[in-house]
Amino acid sequence: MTATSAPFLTLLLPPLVAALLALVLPPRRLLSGAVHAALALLSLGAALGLVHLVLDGGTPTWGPTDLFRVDALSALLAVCVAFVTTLSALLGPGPGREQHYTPAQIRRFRVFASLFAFTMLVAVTANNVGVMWIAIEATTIVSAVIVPLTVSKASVEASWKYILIGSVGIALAFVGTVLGYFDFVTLVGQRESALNWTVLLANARVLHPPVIELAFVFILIGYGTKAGLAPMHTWLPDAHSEAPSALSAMMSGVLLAVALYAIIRWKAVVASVVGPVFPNRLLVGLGLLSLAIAALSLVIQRQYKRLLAYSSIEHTGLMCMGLALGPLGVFASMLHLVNHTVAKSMMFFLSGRILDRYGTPEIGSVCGLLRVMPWTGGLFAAGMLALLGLPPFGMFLSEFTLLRAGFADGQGGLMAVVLVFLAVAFVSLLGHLNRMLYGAAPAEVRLGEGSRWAVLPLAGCAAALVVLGVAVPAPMTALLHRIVEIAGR
Amino acid sequence: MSPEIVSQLSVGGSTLVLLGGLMMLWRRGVAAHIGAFTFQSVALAATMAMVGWFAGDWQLWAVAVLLLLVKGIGIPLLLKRMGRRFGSERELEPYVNTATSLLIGGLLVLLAYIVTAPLVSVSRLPTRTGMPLAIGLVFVSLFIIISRKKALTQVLGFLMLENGIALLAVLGTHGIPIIVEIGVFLDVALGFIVMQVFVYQIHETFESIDVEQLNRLRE
Amino acid sequence: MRALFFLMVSGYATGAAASLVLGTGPLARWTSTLVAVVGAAAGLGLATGASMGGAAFSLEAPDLLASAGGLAFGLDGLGAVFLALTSLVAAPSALYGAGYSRAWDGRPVQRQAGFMLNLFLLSMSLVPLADGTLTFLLFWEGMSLSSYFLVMTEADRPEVSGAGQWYLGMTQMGLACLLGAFLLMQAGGPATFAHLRAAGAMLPAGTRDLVFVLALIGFGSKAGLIPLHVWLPRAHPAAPSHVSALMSGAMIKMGVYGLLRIGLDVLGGGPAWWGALVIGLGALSAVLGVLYALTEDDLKRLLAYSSVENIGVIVLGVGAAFLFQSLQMLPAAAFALAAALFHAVNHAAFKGLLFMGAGAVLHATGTRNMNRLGGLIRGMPWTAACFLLGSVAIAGLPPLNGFVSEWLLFQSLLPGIGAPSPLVAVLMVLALGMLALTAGLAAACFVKAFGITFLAIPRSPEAVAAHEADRSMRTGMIVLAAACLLLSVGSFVIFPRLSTVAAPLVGLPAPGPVVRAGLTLQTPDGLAQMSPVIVTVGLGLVVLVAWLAVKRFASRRPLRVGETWGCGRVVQTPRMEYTSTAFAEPLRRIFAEFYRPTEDVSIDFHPDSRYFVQSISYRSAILPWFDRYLYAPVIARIRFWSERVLTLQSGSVHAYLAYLVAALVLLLGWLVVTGQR
Amino acid sequence: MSPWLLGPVQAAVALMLAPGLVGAIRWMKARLQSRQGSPPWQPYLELRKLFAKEVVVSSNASWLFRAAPFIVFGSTVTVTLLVPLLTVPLPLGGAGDLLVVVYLLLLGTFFLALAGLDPGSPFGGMGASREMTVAALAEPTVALAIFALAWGAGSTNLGQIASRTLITPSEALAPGHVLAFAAIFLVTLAETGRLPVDNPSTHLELTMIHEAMVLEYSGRYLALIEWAAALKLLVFFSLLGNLFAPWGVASAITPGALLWAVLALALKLLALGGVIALVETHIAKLRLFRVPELLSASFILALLAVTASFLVR
Repeated sequence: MTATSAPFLTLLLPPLVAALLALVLPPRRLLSGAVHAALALLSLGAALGLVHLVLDGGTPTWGPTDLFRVDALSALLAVCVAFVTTLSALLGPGPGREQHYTPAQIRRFRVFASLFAFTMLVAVTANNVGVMWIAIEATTIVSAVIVPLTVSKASVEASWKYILIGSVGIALAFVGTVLGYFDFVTLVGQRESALNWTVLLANARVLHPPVIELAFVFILIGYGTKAGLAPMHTWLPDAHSEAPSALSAMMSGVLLAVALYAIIRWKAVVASVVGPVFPNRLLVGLGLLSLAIAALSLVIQRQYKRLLAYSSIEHTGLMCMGLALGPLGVFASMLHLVNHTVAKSMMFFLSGRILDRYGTPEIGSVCGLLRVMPWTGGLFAAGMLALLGLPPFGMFLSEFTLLRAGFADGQGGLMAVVLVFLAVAFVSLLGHLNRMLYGAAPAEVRLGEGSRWAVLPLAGCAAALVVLGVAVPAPMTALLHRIVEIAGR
Repeated sequence: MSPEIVSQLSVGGSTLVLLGGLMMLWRRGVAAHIGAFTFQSVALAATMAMVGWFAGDWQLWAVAVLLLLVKGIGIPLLLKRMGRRFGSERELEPYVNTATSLLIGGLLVLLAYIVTAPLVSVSRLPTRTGMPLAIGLVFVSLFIIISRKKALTQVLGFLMLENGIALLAVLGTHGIPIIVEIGVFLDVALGFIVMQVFVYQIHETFESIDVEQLNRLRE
Repeated sequence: MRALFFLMVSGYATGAAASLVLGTGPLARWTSTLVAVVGAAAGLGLATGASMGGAAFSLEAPDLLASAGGLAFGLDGLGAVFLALTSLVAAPSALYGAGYSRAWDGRPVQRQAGFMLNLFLLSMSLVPLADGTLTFLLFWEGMSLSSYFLVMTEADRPEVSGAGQWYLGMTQMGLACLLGAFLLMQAGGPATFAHLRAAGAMLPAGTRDLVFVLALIGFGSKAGLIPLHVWLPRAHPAAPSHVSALMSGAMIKMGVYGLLRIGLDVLGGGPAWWGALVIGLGALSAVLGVLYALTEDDLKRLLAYSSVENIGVIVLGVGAAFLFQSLQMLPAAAFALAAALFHAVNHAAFKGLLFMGAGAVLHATGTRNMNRLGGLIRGMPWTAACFLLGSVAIAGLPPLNGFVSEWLLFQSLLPGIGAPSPLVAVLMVLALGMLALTAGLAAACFVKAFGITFLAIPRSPEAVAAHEADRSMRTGMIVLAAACLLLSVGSFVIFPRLSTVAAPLVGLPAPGPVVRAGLTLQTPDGLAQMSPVIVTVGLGLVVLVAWLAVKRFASRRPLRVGETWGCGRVVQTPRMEYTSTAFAEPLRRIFAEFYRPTEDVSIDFHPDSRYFVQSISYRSAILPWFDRYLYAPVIARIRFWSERVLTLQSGSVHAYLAYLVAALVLLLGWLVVTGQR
Repeated sequence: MSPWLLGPVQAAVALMLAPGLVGAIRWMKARLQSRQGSPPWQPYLELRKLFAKEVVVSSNASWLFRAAPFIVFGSTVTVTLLVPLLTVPLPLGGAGDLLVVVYLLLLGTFFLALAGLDPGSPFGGMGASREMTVAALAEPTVALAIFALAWGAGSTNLGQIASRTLITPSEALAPGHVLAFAAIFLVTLAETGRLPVDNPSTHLELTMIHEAMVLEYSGRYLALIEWAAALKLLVFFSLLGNLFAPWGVASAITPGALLWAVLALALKLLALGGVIALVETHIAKLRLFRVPELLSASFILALLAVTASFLVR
C-alpha cells in the first residue's frame, strides 16, 4: 500500500469487499446492513480525500502503465458515485424497510449493487480508455441482473430491453474506441500505454481528423445510449420505473453522469484534433433532441417514476448542451450534474417510499400525499421544485449560468428554444406534482411517516441542494474551475 | 510470409467471417443459426492466428486459442442446450423476408465500404483491406438484432457484433493491449451468461421467447 | 440607511423563523405578524429616507452566489417608491392576516402560511432593492414562488390547485422572457445594473427593441396586462384575502417597476412605437379589465379584474411617459410618469382595503358569490364603511386619492393632443376616451359591488347571520382607509416628491417640473390647477352646513319606519331585489359585441298544465376571448405534439433498436456528405 | 367683497335660481302643450312643503340612505362654487377645474344610485343600474368635450376658458367650440335626465331612471334631492351659457357688475330652458338600449370637436 496506491485502494476495494461480505453474511441481520453502509462510507471518505489531493494540485496515478489516474473531473464523478452508493446502502432493500424483500433478494441486491458501484468507480478513475469502456459495459451487465429484483412481466421486459439496447449501444462505443486506437497506432506506433487518455490527448494534434470524426460518431452514439440521450433513450423510462427505487436512484442519479463523463473525455480529445465546432454541433443537436422529446413526453404521463425518468433525460440533454457552450457552459453543466445527482437520487428514494405506501405507481391514485406522509410529501415537493429549477435550490443557479453561457456564446436563438421546452416541462411537472400532493388521502392508505429515521438522509440531500443553490462551497467552485481547464477547450 | 499473401489471407478470412453473418440472415431455425455462429468464430480464430503468426506476436496466438475455446466450443454448447429447450418453437416470420434481408445485408456492406474509405487510406498495415468487411459485419449483425423476433436470435446477433469488432481490432491494429483484450473477452462472456439467464426468465414468464410480446411498457 | 435595511431583512426573517419554530398556535401567529409589521415599518423608513435624502443606498454581498457574480443591492428614487408602496400594504395586511388566519390554528398549514407570508414580503421588498441581474431574478422568482405557496394554502378546494398551476406556469413563462431580456443585454459581462446601462447603450437598435419587447412580455405577465392577465382572476380568489391584497396591491406593481427599470432606466427610453405599444396595451387592459369586472358575480374575481383595469391605467401613464420622452417633451413625460407612480401607490392603498373587505365578507359569510350576499351593512358596519370608502376611492371620485391620480393622469395625457405628429394626437385622443370610459364603468362596477353586497335585504341565511370581522382585521382596514384619505389630502406633499423621482428617469435635471403652488397641484405648464385639500374641506363644510340647516329649519317630527314601496304587494322578499347579474344586464346588452353572452333558460312546468311554472333556471356566460382563442390553441398544440412524441415509446424492442441504428446511419451519412466537401 | 365671500354669494344665487329654472321649464312646456300648467314658482312651494313634511324611511334601509341626500346636495352645491356663474376670475379658481366639476357630479350620482339600491325595491335597483349605465357611457363624451374646450383655451381651468372666449369673440364660432357645445348639450340631456333619455315628469315605474332611485325618499330628504337635481340642471345650463357665450359675466367684483351678471345669467338660463322645453315637446322618450346610440353620436361630436380644435391650431 504505497503512498500513491493508498487513495485508490481505499476508494475501489470497499465496494468489492462489501460484495463479498454480502455473499457471506446473513442478509436479514441489521449488522450486515451496518457493515455494508460503513464500507460505502469508507469509499465516500476516500473519494473526498482524492478531491482534497486533486485540489492540492496533484493528479494521483496508480497501477501498471499508470492504468488509474484521478484528475478534477474523475474526482468529482467519484464523489457523486460514492455519495449515491452510500445513500442506496443506507436506504436500499434490507431488513426493517416497509418493502419486504426476501433474504435472497436482499443478498442479491447488495452483492450486485456493490459490484455496480465498483464498476462505476473503476470507469471514472480509469486512465485507459479501453478499461473505461470495459467498466461501463460491466455496469450494464451488473445492474441488469438486479433490475428484475421482483420478477414480473413488466420488470423482465424492462431488464431485457435494458441489457439488449445497452450492450448493443456500448458495442458501438467500443468500435469508436478501436478506431481511435487504430488511428493512434498507424501514426504514432504500437505502445502499451497507447489507450491512455493522457497519451491520446498529448498526441492529439498528430491524429487524422476524418478518422477521429468517425470514431467520435460511434462513441457519441454508444455512450449516448448509456447516458440516455435521444433517440437512444427509449430503454431509460422502462428500466428506471421497473427497477427497485434504490437501483434506479443509482442509475438515474449517477450512471447517466458516468456515461456523460466518458463523452467529456473523448470530446476533449476530439476537440484538440478536429477543433471544437464538430463535436459541439453534435452535442447541441443530441442535447436539444433529448430536451425536446423529454419535455414533450412529460406533458401526458401517468406514472411518477416514469416522470422522474423523463426528467433525467431532460436534464442530461441540458448538461450535454452545456458542454458545447464554451468554458462557462462546461462550468454550468458540471454544476448541473452535481445538482441533478443529488436531486434525482433523493427523488427516486422518495418515490420508492411512496410506492411502498400507496402500492401503485399511478399518479392518479396517489393523492393527499402531504396528509399521508407529511415529511416525505414535503421533501418530494421540494425535490420536484428543485428539478423545476426554482430558486432556493441549486438547479436555478446552474440553469441560469447555463443560459448565461448560451447567450454569451451568441446562441440566443438556441437558448430561446431551450427556454420554451423548459417552460413546457415546468408546467407539466407542476401539474402532476399538484395532483399528488393535495386532495383527500385515500381511505385504504395508512397515515403516518413509517420509518422516520430513513427520511433523515433525504432531508440532508434537500439541505445540500439549498446550500448548492444559495452559496456554492468554495472547494466545489475550485474543483469546477479545474474541470473547465480540462474539458472546456 | 510476404505482405501480399497476408493481405490475401486476411481478406479471405474476413470474407468467411462475414459469410457466417450472411448465413444467419439466410437460414431459419435455431440449429442453423448456431452452426453459422460456430463457423464464424472458427474463421475469426484462424484469421487471428494467421495475423499473429505474421506479426510474430505471441499474445495474438493466446487470444486466438482462447477465442476458439470460448466462442468456438463453449458458447455453442450452451446455445445448443438452449436450442433444445426452445428450439422446438418454429422461427416466426421475421419482419423482413429472406430475399430483402439479404439485399439489405449487401447494401450494409456497401455502406461499410464507403464509411471505412478514410480508414483504409490512412493505414499502412497489409491487413487493412479486410477492415471494410469487419465494419460490414458490424452493420449486418445490427440488422439481425433489429429484424429477428426471437430472443435467442438476438443474442446471437449481439455475439456476432462482438466478433465483428474483434475482427476490426485485429485487422486494424494487430491486436489491442492484452489487458483490454482480456477485459473485452470477460465482458462478452459475462454478457452472454446474463442474457442467457434472461432468456430463461422470459420463457418462464411469457411461455415463449418471442420478443414481440414484450410490449406492455408503452405510453 | 444600512441599519434600516438590515432591520427590515432581519424583521421578515425572524417572522419567517418564528412561524416555523413556535408551532401553529396564536403565539406563532402573533409574533410573526408583529415582527413582519416591524419589518414593513423599517422598509417604509428606508424608502422615505432614500427618496428624501437622495443618497443612493448600495450594498455589495459578493460572497453569496459568488459563482454567478454575487448579490448586489441598491436603492434609488424609483426603487424607493415601490419599496414604500410594498411596505404601505405589507403592515396592514400582516395585521389583517393575524385575524384572518385564526381559522388555521393548530393545523400545519398555519406554519406554512406564516413562513411563506414573511418570505413573500421579504423577497418582494428586496426586488426594488436589487441592483444586479442575478439578485433581481433570484428575488423575483422567490416572490413568485412564495406567493404560489400562499395561493395554495387552501389547496383542498379543487379549483385552487388549477389556479396555482396557471399562476406559476404564467410566471415561469414571464421569467423565461425576462431571462432572455437580461441575458441579451448582459452578454456575459458583470451583472450589475450600472454595467447593463453601459451595455444597453451600445446595443444595436434591433436587439434593444427585442430586449424591450421581451421585458414588456415578462413584466406584463406579472403585472396582468391584457393578453397575459389570465392567471390574475384565477389566483386572487384562490389566495387568502390578505395575500390577494398584497398581490394586487404590491406584487403586480413590481411588473410596472420592472418595465420602468428596464425601459427607461437601463435602456434609457426608445423610439416612439415603444410608447404607442405600451399605451395601446394599457388602454386595452383598462377597458377590458373593467368590462370583465362588471359582469363578475364573484366579489374577489371582480376585484381581481379591477386590478387588471387599474394596472391598465397605470401602464397608460407609463406609456405616455415613454411616448413624450421619445418626442423630447420631457416635462410632460416626467409629469405622466409621476402621475402613473402616484396611481400605483393609491391603487395599493384602496385595492388592499377592498380585498380585505372582501376577505372579511368571505370570513363572515363563507361565500364570495354576490347573488347570495346583501344587507351586510347591518351585521358588519365597520367593514361596510371601509369598503364604501374603498369603492369611492377606486371609482375615482373627488374627496379621495383615486380622483387625484385620475385627474393627474387626464392632465398628463392632455399635452399629447398637441404633439407634432397627428398619429400621436389621434392615439392620445383615443386613449383619453378609453380612460374616461374606464372611469365611468369603474364607478358603475363599484356601485354594484358595494350596493349588492352590503345594502338592501340579505339574500341568503349566511348573509343574515354575518358578524363583524375581529379587531385585528378591522384595524388593518382602518389603517388603509386612513391611508387613502391621507394620500388624497397630503397629495400636494407626496406628488412633488414623486415628480422629483420621475424627472431623472426621463432625462430631466434633478428637481423636475414645478407641480405644486401652495395647496394646489398644477401641470408643468402651470395652466391647470386642482387642490384636493380645498375640494375636500369645501365639500365637508358644505355638507355640514346643509345638515345643520336642515336640522334647524326642517320639521322636527320623528322619523317613521315603514315598508318599502312594492306596488301594493303584501310581502317584500329578497328575491324581488336586483341581483348583481341583473345590475350589469344593461351594460352587458350594450357591449354584447364584446361579451357575446350565451344564455340558456330552462323552465320546468307543473306536470298538470303548461301554464303553471314550477321553476325557471337561468344560466348565462360571457365569451372568455383570451382563454378560448389564445391559450386553448397553444395548450392543444402542445398536447398534440406530446401525443406524437409518446408514440415513439411504442414498447417494441425492435423499434427502439431501429431508432439507435437510424441515428448511427444518419450521422455517418452526414459525416460522409460533409467529408466529401 | 373679498373673493372668499363671493363663493357663498354665488352658491346662494344658484340655490335661489335653481327651483325657478325648473318651474320655468315646466311652465313653458305646459304652455307649448297649450295647457295652463302650474306657475313657475311652484317648485319653491313644493320644497317648502317637503321640508315641513314627515319623513318615512324603509325598514331595510341603512344609515347610507339617510346620509346620501346630504352628500348629493353637498357635492352639487360645491360644484356651484367652481362654475363661472357670476364672475370670471373665479373665487376658488385654483381649487378645481372642469374635470373636478364633472367628477363631483359623478360622486352625487354614485351615492344616489347606492341610495336607490338600499331599500331593496326592484325599482330602486333598476333606476340605479340604468342611471350608472348612462353616466358611464356619458363619461367619455364629457371628457373629450372638456379637452376640446381645454385645448382651445390651453387649460381645463373654467375661468381660463370663459375669459378666452371673452377676449377673442371670434373664438365662439370656431368649429371646435360649436361642436363641443352640441356634444355637451346632448350630455346635459343624458346627465340631468331630460326627455330623450329619461322623462322627468313621469311616475311610470318602468320608464323612469332618475325618479326610480328617489322613489323611496320623502320629506326633507326628497326636498334636498329635488333641489340638488334642479341645481345640477342649473350648473349644466350655466356651463353651456357662460363657457360658450360668456358676455355679461362680471370681470370686476362691484355690486353693479354683480347685479348685471345675475340678470345676464337669468336671461341665459331662460333662453336655454326655452330650448329644452321646445326639444322636449317635440321628441318622444328613447328606448333605454337606443340611448347608447345618442351618446355615441355625442361622442363623435366631441371627437370632431377635439380634432377640429387642433387642426385649426
